[in-house]
Amino acid sequence: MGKLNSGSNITRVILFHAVVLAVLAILPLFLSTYHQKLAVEAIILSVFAMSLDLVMGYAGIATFGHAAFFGIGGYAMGVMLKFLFPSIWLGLILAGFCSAVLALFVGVVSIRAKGIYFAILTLAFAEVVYRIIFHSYNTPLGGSDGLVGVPTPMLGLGPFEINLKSTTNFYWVAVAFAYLSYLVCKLIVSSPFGSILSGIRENENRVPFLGFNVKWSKVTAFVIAGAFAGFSGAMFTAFKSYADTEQLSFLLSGKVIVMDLIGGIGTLIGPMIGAVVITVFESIISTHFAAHNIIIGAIFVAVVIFMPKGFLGLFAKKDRNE
Amino acid sequence: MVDYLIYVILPQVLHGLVWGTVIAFIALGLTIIFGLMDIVNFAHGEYYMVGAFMGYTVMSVIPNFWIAVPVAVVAVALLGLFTEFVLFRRLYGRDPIFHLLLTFGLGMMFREAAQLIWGADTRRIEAPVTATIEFIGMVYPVYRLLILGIGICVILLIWYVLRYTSVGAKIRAVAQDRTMAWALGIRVPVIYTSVFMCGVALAGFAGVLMSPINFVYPTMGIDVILRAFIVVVIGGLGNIMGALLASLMIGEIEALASIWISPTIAETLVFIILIITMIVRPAGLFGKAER
Amino acid sequence: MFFEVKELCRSFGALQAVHNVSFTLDEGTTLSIIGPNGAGKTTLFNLITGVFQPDSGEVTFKGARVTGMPPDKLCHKGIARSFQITNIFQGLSVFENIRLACQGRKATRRMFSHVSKLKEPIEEAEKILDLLGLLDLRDTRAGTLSHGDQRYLEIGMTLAAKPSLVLFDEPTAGMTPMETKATIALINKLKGMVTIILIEHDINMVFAVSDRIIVMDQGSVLAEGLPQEVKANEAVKTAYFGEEI
Amino acid sequence: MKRLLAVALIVVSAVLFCFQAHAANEIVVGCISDLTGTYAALSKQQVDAVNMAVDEINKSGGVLGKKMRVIVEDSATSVSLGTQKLERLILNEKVDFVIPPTTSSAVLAMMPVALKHNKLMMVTLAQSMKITGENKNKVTFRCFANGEITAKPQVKWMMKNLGKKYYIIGADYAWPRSTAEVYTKFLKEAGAELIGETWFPLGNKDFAPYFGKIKAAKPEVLLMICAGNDAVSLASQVKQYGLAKQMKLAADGSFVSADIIKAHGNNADGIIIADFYVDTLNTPENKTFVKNYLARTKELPSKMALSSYEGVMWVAQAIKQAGSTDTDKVVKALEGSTYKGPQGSKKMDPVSHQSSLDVYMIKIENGKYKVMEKAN
Repeated sequence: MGKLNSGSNITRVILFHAVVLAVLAILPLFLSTYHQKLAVEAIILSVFAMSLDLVMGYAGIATFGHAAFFGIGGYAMGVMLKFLFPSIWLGLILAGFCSAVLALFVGVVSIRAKGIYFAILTLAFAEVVYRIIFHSYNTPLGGSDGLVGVPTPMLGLGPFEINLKSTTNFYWVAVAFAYLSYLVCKLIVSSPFGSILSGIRENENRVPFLGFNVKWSKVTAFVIAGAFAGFSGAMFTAFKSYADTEQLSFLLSGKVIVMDLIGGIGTLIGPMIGAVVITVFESIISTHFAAHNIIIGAIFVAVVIFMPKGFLGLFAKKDRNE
Repeated sequence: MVDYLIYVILPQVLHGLVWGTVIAFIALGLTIIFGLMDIVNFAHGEYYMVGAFMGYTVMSVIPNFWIAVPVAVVAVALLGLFTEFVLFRRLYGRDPIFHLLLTFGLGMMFREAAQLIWGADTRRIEAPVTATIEFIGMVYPVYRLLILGIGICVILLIWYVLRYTSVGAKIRAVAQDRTMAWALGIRVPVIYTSVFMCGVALAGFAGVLMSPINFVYPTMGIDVILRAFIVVVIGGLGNIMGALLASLMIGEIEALASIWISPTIAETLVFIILIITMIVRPAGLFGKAER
Repeated sequence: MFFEVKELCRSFGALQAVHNVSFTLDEGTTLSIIGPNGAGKTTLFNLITGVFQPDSGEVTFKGARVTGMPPDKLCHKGIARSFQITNIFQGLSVFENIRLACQGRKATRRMFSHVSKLKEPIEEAEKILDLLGLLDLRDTRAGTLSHGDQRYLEIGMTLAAKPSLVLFDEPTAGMTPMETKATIALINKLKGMVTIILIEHDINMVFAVSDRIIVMDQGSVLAEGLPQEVKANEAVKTAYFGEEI
Repeated sequence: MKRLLAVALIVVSAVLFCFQAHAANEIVVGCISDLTGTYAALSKQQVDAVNMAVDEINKSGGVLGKKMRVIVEDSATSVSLGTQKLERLILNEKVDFVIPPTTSSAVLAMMPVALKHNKLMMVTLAQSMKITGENKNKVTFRCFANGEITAKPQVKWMMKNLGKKYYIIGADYAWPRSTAEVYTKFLKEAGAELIGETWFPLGNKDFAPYFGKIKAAKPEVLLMICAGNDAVSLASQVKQYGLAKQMKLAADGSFVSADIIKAHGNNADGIIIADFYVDTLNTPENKTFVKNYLARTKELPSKMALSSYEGVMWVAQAIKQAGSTDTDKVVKALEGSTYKGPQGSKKMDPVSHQSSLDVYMIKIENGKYKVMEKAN
């Protein structure tokens, strides 16, 4: 990390970011509308996967209920756009707020539990949320039918307005959204706060003796991750025009863990790649093979056995001292 | 008042007891496997499913339930042996999160494979006993009481094996301190493999036994796994007695609560109980403090 | 009084791990606590640093009551400790270990700015690495260091919080004689700059660095005094030195 | 080696990803089906029936001189995958119309997508009232029954033949709830007394705890609303606990639909349903249909299979009539049109886009459907 100081490195990093962004920006010109749509979905989910990495990869807290924040964000956006005010910005604010508040509550209540117990607690909270919304039949949320028919509004940027009904426009917005989220999360993990999180991951018992409050550091990380999950859920709803209980289900919580592990945790960019790979892969495999779950399941198994550090781990240089 | 007690409360208590035993059956293997090797087996429900399908297959050749049960149990144990030997063995000592990913993928594969082999239809296995008995104003199927009986026997057997036999002592030693046990000459890999086999075989056993009540279909594992997890966690992961008591508790709470409140709320209540339990006792109701 | 422990008690079930322990400490002095294994030395440290809550008794630091305060608050007040069993961040580099420790003192300020912009902690961390002689290893993963270097790192992390009172729990545990010598030199260098409480088994080291010595046995204070007084104490001799000297 | 494998995997997927079949002079049917998950069994019937309809059309010379072709996509009981597949079929495969899956929530989410791309959807399995009710749109039609169509004649028949005190037990999610609302509405209108309701969670395994309450309420008729494995479990436990001795049993048609009738065995005997189709329907058209379907799949057709078959046939008829596959023209042709299929003749409501259907009162006997009478 200390190396980030040197000038040539910064230039290289900036150059690298610029190239990646440029490639992402011109990509839709080569993609059909359907592939663009798939890409938007994958990009939005990549932010979700990245948000989990904050708690799982950096703070070392496993959570099985991350979908709750994604789903709540989605419903918040849906309610905002459909019933309150057609503004993506307000939707994002509401989504981030709701998810963060939920994460704060879940975090404060359950942070005392460690390891797998914390994970199960978050699962239980997520299931309660899922059930409440699933059975909210006869409310505007639509219960198991989901909140459908969410309108797609214009995205106001000062004097400009972007028409999000165009998939290509939404694609660019999604790329910007993901990139900004990445930058913010990158700043967080390379801040003093991020160091505390790595400290907690490496050796939770020592951290308080260095003068840090472990509980609040963890809760803060959990809330930040929850808020980002909420943002991505909100974008998902804005893009797909619906919010469904599926977005809250424990199967999605499981899937996002898989995305992170496949990409390689503790790297931020790894989980993003993992999310894109899984989303695209699932789409392809389910179209071309009848028994697609066997193939996807086998890939999970193979990743665990052969690539424990995830996809990024394959290409990373050998650890300096191993 | 007395009438209310006898005709409303008492039958519910019985339902809760039977249902609790059923949950305990599935939860037992889960908790034993976790207690010994720290594997969070998300595919446990799929072993349960395979057990049921094996029973179904045997029944379609030899229509005798009491032959189907042992064959299915042995088949699931062999499947357990195979998966442990080929997959789980490579992961011992690694973060439990990898077990989660592995079993998550394995579960997907099993479900889809079952659908390919047996098809997606719901199958039925006839109960070997179809009689019912009258019991405090309630007609009660004998088969359920039979499950209750078998369940109690199996639980006693497990308890006996773990507590009073030398194998049990070895297993407990490995669960306490794997390295030390190994140094003392206990062959840890053998213990791991056999306990994993027994754990999933229990799930398979539950699968066949339950199939006359719950029927047989590829996604049946998903329907039970969450409930089993809750029970295992409330009881304290790895704590067999805890899992048993928690199963009975959850069975009774659900049965009794449904007298007064909607079953869906009763089901959500189970999760809320889980949350409260873990806040008050973060290592489970009957668990030791942090491991 | 700079630091005072008054009638501290704690039992685990029937075992009285620490029983009525009292002592005082002047600023800038070094106090060693010795005693056989299981005498309650580390438990005493754990009570002082907020790992366990005492059953009764009081700890005061710079005139303020700090009994049972959580470790992070104590750290802000200026009390830091090291551990008997190496307790470092294995997966982070040596430098990151120390820098993390340096930034703990000022808890929340600039919590979200980039770490490479934290001038003060970085400079301090480098100073400490220099003091420990670990500067060459700064980018090495801590988990791959030799045992002795890990012990140094442990000490370094404790010092990084710039405490005014340091509790060292067997800093030389598992060190080679050469390394032990270097550690004695280091602690001698620290003497006067900070107040030190030291748990140590190496008797030579204890007599080389201590101003006062407390001997503990079965949870209680057996003897207290200047090094030579303790050396002369008959009770101590039979209980402790009897076998070792 | 591992790197090489990983790269190879990416290359292969990239190739597959870009691979597109180009439709030339043909009419393409997109069939989205929940082939994995809870609805796998009946979704297989959906696919079989759609294929069968298309084969028959092609054998008789196609539509407008063009052959028809089916593209099947698995939506795996997932809303997000369902909408994704719909977009793929519309945008990449350029299908001409779509037969959507079973899951109501997925269909509801797909409807705005279809409308946006102006692509016709013929719903043949999803039951939610909202599809042709509050959420109806221009391009979505349904030839499957909704609760209202079957509930009305069933309530009339039950009031006459079974009794006046009702108890409803059902799974707690949107479809059974909305169906129950319809029943309740008609029951109230007919002057019946609804003395209790129990809603159990989806995937429930043990129903015995609710039976005490039901028995205590002493209803004349127990009306059961759920489907799939829930229905199979509920029926078997209702039998085991001898509820039939104290009350009459009635259910929504899906409770004993053909995908689970074999699993029911004799447990469902005596249950009264009202439904628009069962395989034992005694008409020559149906006999031919059942024979062909049986020959093709070795299974008896369910109402889902019939509906999917008729759905494709009906759209094909509308395309013929419109003389084009242009969505606007086909929609015009479908609205108010009539179609005569194996099940009988029916009319598409021009406003709600819900097809009318003949409804029959059916009793389960020996694990088979016995058609008692036509009810409307």
